[in-house]
Amino acid sequence: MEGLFFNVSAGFLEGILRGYKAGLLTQAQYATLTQCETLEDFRMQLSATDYGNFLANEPLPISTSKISDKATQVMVDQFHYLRSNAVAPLDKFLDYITYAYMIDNVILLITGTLHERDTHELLERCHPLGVFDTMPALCVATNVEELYQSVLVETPLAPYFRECLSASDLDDLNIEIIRNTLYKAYLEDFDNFCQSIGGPTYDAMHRILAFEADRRTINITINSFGTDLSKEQRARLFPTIGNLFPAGNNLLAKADEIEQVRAVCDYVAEYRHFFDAAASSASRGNGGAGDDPTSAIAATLEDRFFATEVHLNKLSFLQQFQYSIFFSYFKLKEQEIRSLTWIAECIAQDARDRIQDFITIF
Amino acid sequence: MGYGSYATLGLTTATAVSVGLYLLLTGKGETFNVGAFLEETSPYAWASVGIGLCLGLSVLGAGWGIFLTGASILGGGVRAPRIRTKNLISIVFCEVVAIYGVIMAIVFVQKVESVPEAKLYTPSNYFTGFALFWGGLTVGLCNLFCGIAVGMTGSTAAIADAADPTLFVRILVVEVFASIMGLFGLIIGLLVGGKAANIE
Amino acid sequence: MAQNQEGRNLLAIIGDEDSITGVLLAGVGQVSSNQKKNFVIVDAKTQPSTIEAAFNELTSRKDIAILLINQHIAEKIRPTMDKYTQTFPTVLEIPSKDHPYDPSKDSILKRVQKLVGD
Amino acid sequence: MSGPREAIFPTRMALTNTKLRLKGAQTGHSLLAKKRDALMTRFRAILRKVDEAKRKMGRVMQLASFSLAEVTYATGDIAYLVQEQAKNASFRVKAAQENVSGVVLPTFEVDRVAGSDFNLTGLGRGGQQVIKSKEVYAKALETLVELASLQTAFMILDEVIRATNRRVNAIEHVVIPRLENTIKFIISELDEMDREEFYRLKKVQGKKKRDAEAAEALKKKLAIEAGEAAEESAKPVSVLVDEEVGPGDLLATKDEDVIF
Repeated sequence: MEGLFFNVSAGFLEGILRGYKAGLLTQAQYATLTQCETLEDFRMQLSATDYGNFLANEPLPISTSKISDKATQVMVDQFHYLRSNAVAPLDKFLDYITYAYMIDNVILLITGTLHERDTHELLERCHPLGVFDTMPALCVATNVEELYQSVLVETPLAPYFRECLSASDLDDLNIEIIRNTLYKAYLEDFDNFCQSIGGPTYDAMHRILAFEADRRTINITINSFGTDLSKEQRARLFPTIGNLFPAGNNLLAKADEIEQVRAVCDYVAEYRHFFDAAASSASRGNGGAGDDPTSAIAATLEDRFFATEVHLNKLSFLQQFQYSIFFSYFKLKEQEIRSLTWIAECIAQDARDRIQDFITIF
Repeated sequence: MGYGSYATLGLTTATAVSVGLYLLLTGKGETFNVGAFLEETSPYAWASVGIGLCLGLSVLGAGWGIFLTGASILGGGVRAPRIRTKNLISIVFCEVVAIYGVIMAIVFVQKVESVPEAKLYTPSNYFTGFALFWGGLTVGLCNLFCGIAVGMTGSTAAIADAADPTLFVRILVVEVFASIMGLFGLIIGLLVGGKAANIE
Repeated sequence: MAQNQEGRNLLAIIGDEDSITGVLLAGVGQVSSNQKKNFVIVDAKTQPSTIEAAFNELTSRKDIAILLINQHIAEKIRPTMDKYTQTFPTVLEIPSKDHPYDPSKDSILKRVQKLVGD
Repeated sequence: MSGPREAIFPTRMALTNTKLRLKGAQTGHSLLAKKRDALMTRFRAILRKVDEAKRKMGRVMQLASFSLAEVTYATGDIAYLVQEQAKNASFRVKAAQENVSGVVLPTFEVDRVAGSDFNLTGLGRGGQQVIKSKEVYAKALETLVELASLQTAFMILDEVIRATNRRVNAIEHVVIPRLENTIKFIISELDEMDREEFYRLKKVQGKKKRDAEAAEALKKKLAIEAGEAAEESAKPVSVLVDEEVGPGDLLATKDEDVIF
């Protein structure tokens, strides 16, 4: 049924988006890129792809961060084009995509304000996708109370702040805890929104968001081993939409070591192989971290997560007439930029042996 | 949207039930007489409504299909301009559906002549009226769904073609099957129309 | 010399963003109560005079034992670097991410080469 | 009599002193030379190490910045957060001292306290990479600190060796030749004086002889003139014998010069 009306408002954009998607780098292109000797070569090879001459006006020598900035700019331009052509409910959906970046930006601004830094220079560092009109207004805040109020008034993130944090929290809590609290609220809200759209959009989005939620849950658990993050605090950071929720979340909140995490993940069929594969590659010594098995497993786990995320995002392209492809495309694009930066980094630092450690999309 | 449709449905049912109960309880149940309605309605009305539905629904189907396909062709064509000519065939498939409707409407219109009222209510004319009505509805609905089906597959074909040119022919096969459904309606419509004599 | 090094227990760094992030991650960063930092970020737009000022300020601080400086930044203030002969703080040129290490440019290594050579 | 010498009065006393000083200078020279050699050995070792360490640093730092690239891959840009969260240094250095041939060389030792500045960085994603990168950077910094102590040692040793070298060279090329010159000067002056003395004595002797002959002649004349002259002629002969022993002694000591 969604096919009947979807194209009325979003058919054109879907077509464009699928066109963009066709421009994602392929295996063969990645293979060519990894053969490059210098960044100069790299740029030349890249200009043969969908990126075109986006680096043409850059002065030499090109730095890897420049490449990543420019590639991000390409992505942001695409996003803005789609966003300005979108009508309800796609516009809202696209806005939700930006909220994730917005959280990072607001966190950045909060950090800057807490340290009484000139917040105007912070604006330049914000992720361009997370820029919102009233962001400069946050910069006038000079103390925490004021900042909290202006965050509430000026940002689309207000509900997340209002529900999860008070002004005094901004001062007391570690900034990472705030970030993760917000992100949890964001994920749940996004999931809710997708549910209101319903249909295949929700099916596809819920799969991705649930995975994202579980990934965060597992990551937070592993990363909080050996830190002063209490277990109650940890439990509060877990998003409640994942496949692990609620039993797995409860167990993870109490976990003390990686074995317990693995045991929890065994309940979910999709996650079971993460640890097996991670452990086996760690024992082969590919983990990179070497002597410490926990960090080696966790490091490969991270790679598995990335690979799975890409896989899930690819799946959403299999279905037409739904919105999740918009989300998936930008996630894939982000991953592609990460891979490009990685390759560029490897070329710049002459680390040939690690150059294959990125995730190809197609 | 959900609440609105529920409200409409409820209101309609309530009105129908209350009107029905009112007629029944006031002893005027006879007013609701399907047989009389069928008998008293002019065969012209049946025929014209049939022709109108035939063309209208067909064009609705075709239009729907064209905008479904068109939106995707436009969007996909931005990044892959090569698809625009090839995928015009999907538009043509949709358009064919409207043409079926037009053909049938023309065929049906041939059956209708103006006759004096005395000669109107003959069994043959009743048959022609009903045949045109139901034949038109058959063709119209057939073409409507056919148009939507072709439109959706056409939209998919456009996008698939943009992503991978080798997919176009394969999806076109599916699209052809979809468009054949309109032909079924056309055939049945012709058969039904063929049985009916002209109104005279 | 021995008394000179008492109380010097910090590292300081002048470098590009990546190098600084790295060493700060390792726990080098120290921000005093009056917002004085022991690290200075230099980007492509920073003027050599600013770098020199930072260099002079950091070398004159009494609590810094080692001053790390990215080689490509040291290159910009090479005259000042070559003039610098104090033993404390020790100035160490380190490579940065985008500029691999070039031993032939290092002030110290130049002297080493000269001494080894003859 | 070429080359500089000390402004000293050429006496035997001064000669003895100068000879002692020359001996001292020679001992000093050999000691300093030994010290220099010891320092040089050390210095060469450090040189090699510095050279090695500098090259090693290149690799280590590359590894470290690569691990940062991994962090960026997994977590995104954390630069600003890290900069802002830096408060107290948990990675410090401690200075220790090492004694090489009397030269105090400072060496830095890593002094890490457990800090939790960035414990929660990358909590949601990439935390493991952050931790790993932290470790890699800490290791790299350890190399850097080691290198820094080597470099400091290198600078100080360089300085000290230069000073020692200057001293050795000064002793060898200035002090010793000057002392030697002084000694030579004194000796030659003394010789000169001796020769003068000898000549004078000869002269005096000659004069005395002439006087004696004149006296003899006079005596003979007187003896001839007076009869008791033979009795008195024995005395001048014994005086003559005494005087012939005198000049031999004169060369050895000055003080026994009874005649003057």
